[in-house]
Amino acid sequence: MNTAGNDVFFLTLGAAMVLAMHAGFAFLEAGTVRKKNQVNALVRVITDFGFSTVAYFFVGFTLAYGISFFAPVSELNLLNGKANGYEMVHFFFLLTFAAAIPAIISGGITERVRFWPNTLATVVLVALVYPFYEGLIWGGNLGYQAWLEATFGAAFHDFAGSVVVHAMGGFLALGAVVLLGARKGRYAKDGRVLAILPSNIPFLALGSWILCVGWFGFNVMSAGNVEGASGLVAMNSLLAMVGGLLAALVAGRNDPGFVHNGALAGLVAICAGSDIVHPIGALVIGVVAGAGFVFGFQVVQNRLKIDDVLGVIPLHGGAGLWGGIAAGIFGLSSFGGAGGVTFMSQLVGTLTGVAIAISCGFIVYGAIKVVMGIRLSEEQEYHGADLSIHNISANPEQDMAAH
Amino acid sequence: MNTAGNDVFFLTLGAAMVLAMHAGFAFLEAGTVRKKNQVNALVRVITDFGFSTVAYFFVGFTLAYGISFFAPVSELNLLNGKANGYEMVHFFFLLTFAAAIPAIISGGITERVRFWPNTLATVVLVALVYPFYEGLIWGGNLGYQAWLEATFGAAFHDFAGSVVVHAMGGFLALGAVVLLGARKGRYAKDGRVLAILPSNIPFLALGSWILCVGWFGFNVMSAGNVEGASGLVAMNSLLAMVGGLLAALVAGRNDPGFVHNGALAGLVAICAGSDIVHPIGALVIGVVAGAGFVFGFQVVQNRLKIDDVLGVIPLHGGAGLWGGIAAGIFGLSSFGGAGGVTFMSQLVGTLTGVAIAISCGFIVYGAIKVVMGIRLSEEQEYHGADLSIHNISANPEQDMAAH
Amino acid sequence: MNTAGNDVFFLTLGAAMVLAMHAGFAFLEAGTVRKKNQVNALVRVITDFGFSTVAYFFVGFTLAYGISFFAPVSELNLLNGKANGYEMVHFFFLLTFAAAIPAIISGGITERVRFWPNTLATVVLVALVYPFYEGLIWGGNLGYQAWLEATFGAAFHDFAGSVVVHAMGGFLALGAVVLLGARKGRYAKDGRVLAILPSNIPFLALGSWILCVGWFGFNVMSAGNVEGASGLVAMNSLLAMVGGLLAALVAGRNDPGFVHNGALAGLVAICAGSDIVHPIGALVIGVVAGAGFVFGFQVVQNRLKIDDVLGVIPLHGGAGLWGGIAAGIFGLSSFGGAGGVTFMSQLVGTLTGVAIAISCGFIVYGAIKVVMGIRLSEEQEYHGADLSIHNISANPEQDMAAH
Amino acid sequence: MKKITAVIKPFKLDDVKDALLEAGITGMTVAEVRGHGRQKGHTELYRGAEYNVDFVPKTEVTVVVNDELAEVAIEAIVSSANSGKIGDGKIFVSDIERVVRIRTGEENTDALS
Amino acid sequence: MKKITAVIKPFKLDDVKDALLEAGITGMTVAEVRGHGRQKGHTELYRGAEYNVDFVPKTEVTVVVNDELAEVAIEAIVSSANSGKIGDGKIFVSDIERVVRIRTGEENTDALS
Amino acid sequence: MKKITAVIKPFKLDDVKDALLEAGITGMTVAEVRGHGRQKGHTELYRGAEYNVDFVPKTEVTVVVNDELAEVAIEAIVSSANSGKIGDGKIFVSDIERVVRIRTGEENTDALS
Ligand SMILES: Nc1ncnc2c1ncn2[C@@H]1O[C@H](COP(=O)(O)OP(=O)(O)O)[C@@H](O)[C@H]1O
Ligand SMILES: Nc1ncnc2c1ncn2[C@@H]1O[C@H](COP(=O)(O)OP(=O)(O)O)[C@@H](O)[C@H]1O
Ligand SMILES: Nc1ncnc2c1ncn2[C@@H]1O[C@H](COP(=O)(O)OP(=O)(O)O)[C@@H](O)[C@H]1O
Repeated sequence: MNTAGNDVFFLTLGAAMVLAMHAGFAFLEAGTVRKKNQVNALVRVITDFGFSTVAYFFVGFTLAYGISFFAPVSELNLLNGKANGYEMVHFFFLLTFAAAIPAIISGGITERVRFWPNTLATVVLVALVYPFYEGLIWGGNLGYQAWLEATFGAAFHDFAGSVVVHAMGGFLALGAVVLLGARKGRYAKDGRVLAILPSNIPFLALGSWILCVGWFGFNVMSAGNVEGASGLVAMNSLLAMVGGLLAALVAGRNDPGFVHNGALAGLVAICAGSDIVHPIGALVIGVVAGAGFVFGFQVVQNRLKIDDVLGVIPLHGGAGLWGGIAAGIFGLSSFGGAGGVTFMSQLVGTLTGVAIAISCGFIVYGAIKVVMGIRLSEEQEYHGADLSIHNISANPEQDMAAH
Repeated sequence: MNTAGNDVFFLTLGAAMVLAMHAGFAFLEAGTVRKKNQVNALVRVITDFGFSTVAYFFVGFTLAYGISFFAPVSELNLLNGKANGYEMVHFFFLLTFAAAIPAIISGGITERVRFWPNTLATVVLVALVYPFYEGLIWGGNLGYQAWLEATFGAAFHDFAGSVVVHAMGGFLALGAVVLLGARKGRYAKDGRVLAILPSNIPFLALGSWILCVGWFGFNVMSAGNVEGASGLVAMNSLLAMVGGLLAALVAGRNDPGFVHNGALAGLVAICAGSDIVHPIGALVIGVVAGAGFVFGFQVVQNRLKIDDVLGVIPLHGGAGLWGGIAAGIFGLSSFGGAGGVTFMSQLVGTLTGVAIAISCGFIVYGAIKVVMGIRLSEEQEYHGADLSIHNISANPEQDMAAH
Repeated sequence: MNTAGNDVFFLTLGAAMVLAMHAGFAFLEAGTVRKKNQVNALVRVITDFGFSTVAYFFVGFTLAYGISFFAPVSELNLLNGKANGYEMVHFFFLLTFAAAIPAIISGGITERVRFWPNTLATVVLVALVYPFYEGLIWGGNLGYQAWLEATFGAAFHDFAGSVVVHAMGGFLALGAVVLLGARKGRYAKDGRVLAILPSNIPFLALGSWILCVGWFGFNVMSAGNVEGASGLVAMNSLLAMVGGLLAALVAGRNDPGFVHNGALAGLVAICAGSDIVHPIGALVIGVVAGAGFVFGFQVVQNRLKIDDVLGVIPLHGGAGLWGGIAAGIFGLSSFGGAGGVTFMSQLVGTLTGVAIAISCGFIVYGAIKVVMGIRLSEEQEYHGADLSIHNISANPEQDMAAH
Repeated sequence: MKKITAVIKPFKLDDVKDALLEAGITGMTVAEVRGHGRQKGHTELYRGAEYNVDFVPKTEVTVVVNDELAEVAIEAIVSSANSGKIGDGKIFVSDIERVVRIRTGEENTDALS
Repeated sequence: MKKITAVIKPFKLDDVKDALLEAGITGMTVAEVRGHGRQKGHTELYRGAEYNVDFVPKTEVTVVVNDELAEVAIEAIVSSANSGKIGDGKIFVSDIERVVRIRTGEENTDALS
Repeated sequence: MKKITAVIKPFKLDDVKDALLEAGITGMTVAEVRGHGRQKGHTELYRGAEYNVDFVPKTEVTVVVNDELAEVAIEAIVSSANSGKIGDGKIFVSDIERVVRIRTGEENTDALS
């Protein structure tokens, strides 16, 4: 039996499932923004995916793992001594994670960001920033993990990317959102917070569902090969998702956006420790993440007055941070977990990621803002990104033509 | 080669596909109800899934199979002598079936059911009622299958749950729908039947498509391990689906709702015998199920005046019942089937399930009705479950804000 | 380890993913047509799938591969000496390709085609025309491939059907669209080309996303068994998709329809050579396909005045043709490819397919037009196919009832 | 002839239509509008942030009748659209000089019958 | 000045617009309405159950013109909106006392030209 | 009493509403309409093919006021809806004979207060 073929099969499905998650990001965003920005949300997510692929193929993946794809096909098929072109589908799988970075940020900056400056940020983040931290944690680069292990007794454990992917994306968004400023009409001069209502709850729910389902590829296939496939990872992902959605149901008083995003908060938080925590630990992690998201959303928007449209800072940032640390608690064998982690490594590893994310977010978006500007003109924002950038609306027949 | 890893891979995909089916249930329902109840349909389906998980994790699964998950992770990973945490992904897979019970019922009781009483019913059904019959049939509990085998020469064969899941859900809905009463405006005092039109055919179609695709996980992965994966199951599912949709096309005179639900009727009916009937038998089973659904829908709604909104009683109940019995006909080797079934066992096993479902439906919903009430107030129903329960509509920007 | 079980698992997922693509076709079409034709688009795609299954089961598959399914189940499970009913899931997988033929054509003829005449065409094409060419190329029938190999040094290489499926479908549509004539109001008498705007960009995008994700089943699972699963195929599909979408973004000036269809153009073009070209070759193939689609779309519609609603002639026809030929360029080892192809075989094989498609398209639709007519009456077209054929609109509650 | 325009609560439309039909008035035209009156807009909360609902959905029913039917029509509307709650709406009456039935070219009373 | 309000079949709007433009009338305002008249609502069947379509979709075209143009406008509408079938609609003419162009403050005839 | 109907640019609605409220006029009814005037329809391109936008979206605001308030209302609308650009819209004033408040049956001035 050809193990490599089976592993290619395994990762192809993982990659396809996480690719599908990008459709989920697109619909979650399209449903949450106002109708005049739906098309832009959809186009931005898919083109960000495209630019991410190019950036990660030519630069990012090599930076993180030292592998490149410039040899002839005959060699590529056996790269790293693995048959059936395993390394290529491995690239595909990891790319779908890398491309989640702009997809996450997208939900924060939507409805007023300019198209090409955002594309430039995407390229920089996926070519350089994300792979830097990814390489540190998953590529063993620069001796960072070795140092943590030597210092605290265990490396930083982030099985499927609570921190590497989600906290990174969520906190990169902080700089972007702050530098961009709030949408027109979001905060009144007298300090009141004005609501901007979502356009389409079914699209939002569809996006959330696609993300939830794809997430089982994100987590289970993070094992990298069939040998490592783990029922524990599947079950923990399930329980954290459920914990998140039920907690958000209660904390969010039946708000459909909170319920559907609460499931995602649970899934964000379980990535790191899904292979080591006990299922009941996973449920608790999810409950905290879901309730924390509802709470964090309101703090960010209403107290801090940061107009993070989809709430990606609490959702991916907050829950990712919590997940990184929680793996250092519920992963301990004293909590029924599999052990092999220490709280300190989890704390330090997580905070390192958050620090990189926050600083690079301000640097990258700040530089682009200075050089070319990142925000639509007031008039473009008023007419909506759909007409301003794409020259078409979400329902063109109905909105645009003579009847 | 690690077989356990491969089986975990197999069931993870099966579980993910059936998880996706819950999104299908959500959109099928959201598209069929009136617009003022779309949000509630979506939220109810996902939260029912959440409560089902908790109920099945702590009670139901143990009841059906005698397995629980309270040991430390190191033991869970090897539970039942199976490596890679197989039993946990097995739980996940079977949970997605268990959670189908409230998802099925949901389509019948939608547009007027109260939120929390419904949640309570979900918990009781998934913790107790469903696992009781499931354990009887699939868990070998109480010697029921042994008795059937001794009496009629074969155990009751329900490969993927035509009866265990679908007839159970469909006939549980009977009590719920009858006790709830029809939607306001559905039946005129003078006896006329008034139509309440669906809100969104594309959402309905999307739901149906998701269910169709996911169903191949439902059926094929019911083998439980890769060793047992069967091309016959895949092909039979295909042909029954096609038979159902084409028969409903003709019987339903090109009604899009009938066509898309007809495919599901075929799939419901083939679950039981998909591993033993001949492909042409599967086609016939599907044709009967699809035409029967169209016919049954109109009998239930227009003759019996039971306001089963999505037609879940004929769809899951009727086609499930037919599927259980049909496996005892087309599964016989005289019909080109694989044999190993008897008509009597199929009949008795099926009717047992239906009887349990009908009685427990009335008992559970009846008790809840008495204790706390199950129906929205007239005013809440008039304004719609979305505004009444969730304080938001399906298109908030358009419906709710000042422009 | 049971290899057959694993291969059944492999193809079941491949088949499920390509089955899902049909939902993609349905939504791509529903989003692009006018609102009054959405229901018809959805129903036509799913019923075409149904009729295709029947036609391919009873006739087409046997024609292409000489295999039929009339033996008892015990034999079917071991057909062709393969265990676990492998040949049956193989049928399922290949059927989902065959059924793509009417799904592709559907996008060209939509908004004015009659229902049953179209169904008849579907049956003829999937029972006879498609399997004829499929058998020639993939079934080794009539010695065509042997002749190519003898003449040009290599057989015609079409790994996943750029030509066998896509160019075939796209060029079959030519005859259908031309014989049907343009939609009322598409071309003014004075020669101006009048736009008919799409109804729903999110549905269009959803369709495209589903197609993109499913395509990885289309391509990777074309290996037929796990042994042959190839990371190269996965990566090449990814890069061609990305190339297509980015090129269409630029060439189409940010038009959301072009971007989302551009990804598909890249995927169409990579099918043929995905197992042999270098990833960078795949990127180039995708770029050419994406830009070519934008260009070809406008030529077909605005110059040639062929009212191919979704642009399936350039999308599947044009990009498929390009893909067939491109495999003969970028597949060469001098371009870093795996070799084993010759330009001439690719050219001849491709043009043969295109010639068969164009001629059979005119013949089949021409005959049906003469015998029974293929176009809705002017009044039916005016009211829309939804009301005319299905007696219901896309949003019945809103459009049809008294409020 | 008189034009009687009534701005009513949307869910009263069926009752108003029935009342008019009973009064022998079959011609009517209905439009969806939004209104502001005593029943003012109000402020709602979404996730802790405010939004204004400045206008309330209303339905506008217009009937053009012969002078002698005006009183009957107004009474039919008043009695059927009245829920006794704020926001029940208003009726505006104005003069119509001429009515033409497009199909036949008939005018005035003939056009209205 | 006169206000001419025509309730027509929606698919006739293009023809009516063209006819008015030809008659030299460029100012017009259009609204989607629903109507009930000789062409009554009707009962349809969905899956064996009834539902009422009480109102038929109509389009309301309003033009305000100087008195001397009223006749021309009415004729343009009658001839272009006429399909000879029931439900073609009606034209209502009433008096307008004053017209103001918002942009310039011009009034009456000036505002209309 | 006077009926003042203003066809304005949709994004000016908030300003007009505020101006009217400030002028002490709280009753108003708003409808979405489409208009054609000096600001004509135009031809757009979609993928190289033309389509016409014959009508421009407009908002119609109707207020019925006592005669003495008419001038105030018109001025409030003119000043708040004016952007100085073509398409700002028009105001039409006509006579209203009678007003009835449905809830109470009050008439005319009482019904408007
Ligand atoms: N002066 C007015 N001019 C135009 N429309 C009015 C006027 N007064 C009321 N309306 C319309 O009538 C509706 C009901 O009026 P409101 O004052 O809220 O109710 P009520 O008269 O029952 O107290 C308003 O929402 C508005 O659409
Ligand atoms: N008396 C009326 N008042 C208001 N609207 C009317 C009146 N009569 C007819 N209408 C409008 O005109 C439309 C066409 O009228 P109808 O009587 O059906 O057609 P016709 O006049 O061609 O016989 C109706 O649907 C309604 O909108
Ligand atoms: N004569 C008219 N009759 C009815 N509506 C009119 C008339 N003239 C203008 N309108 C309405 O007013 C809107 C603005 O008119 P327009 O002539 O474009 O602007 P302006 O008066 O500022 O030049 C039009 O779109 C139309 O809805």
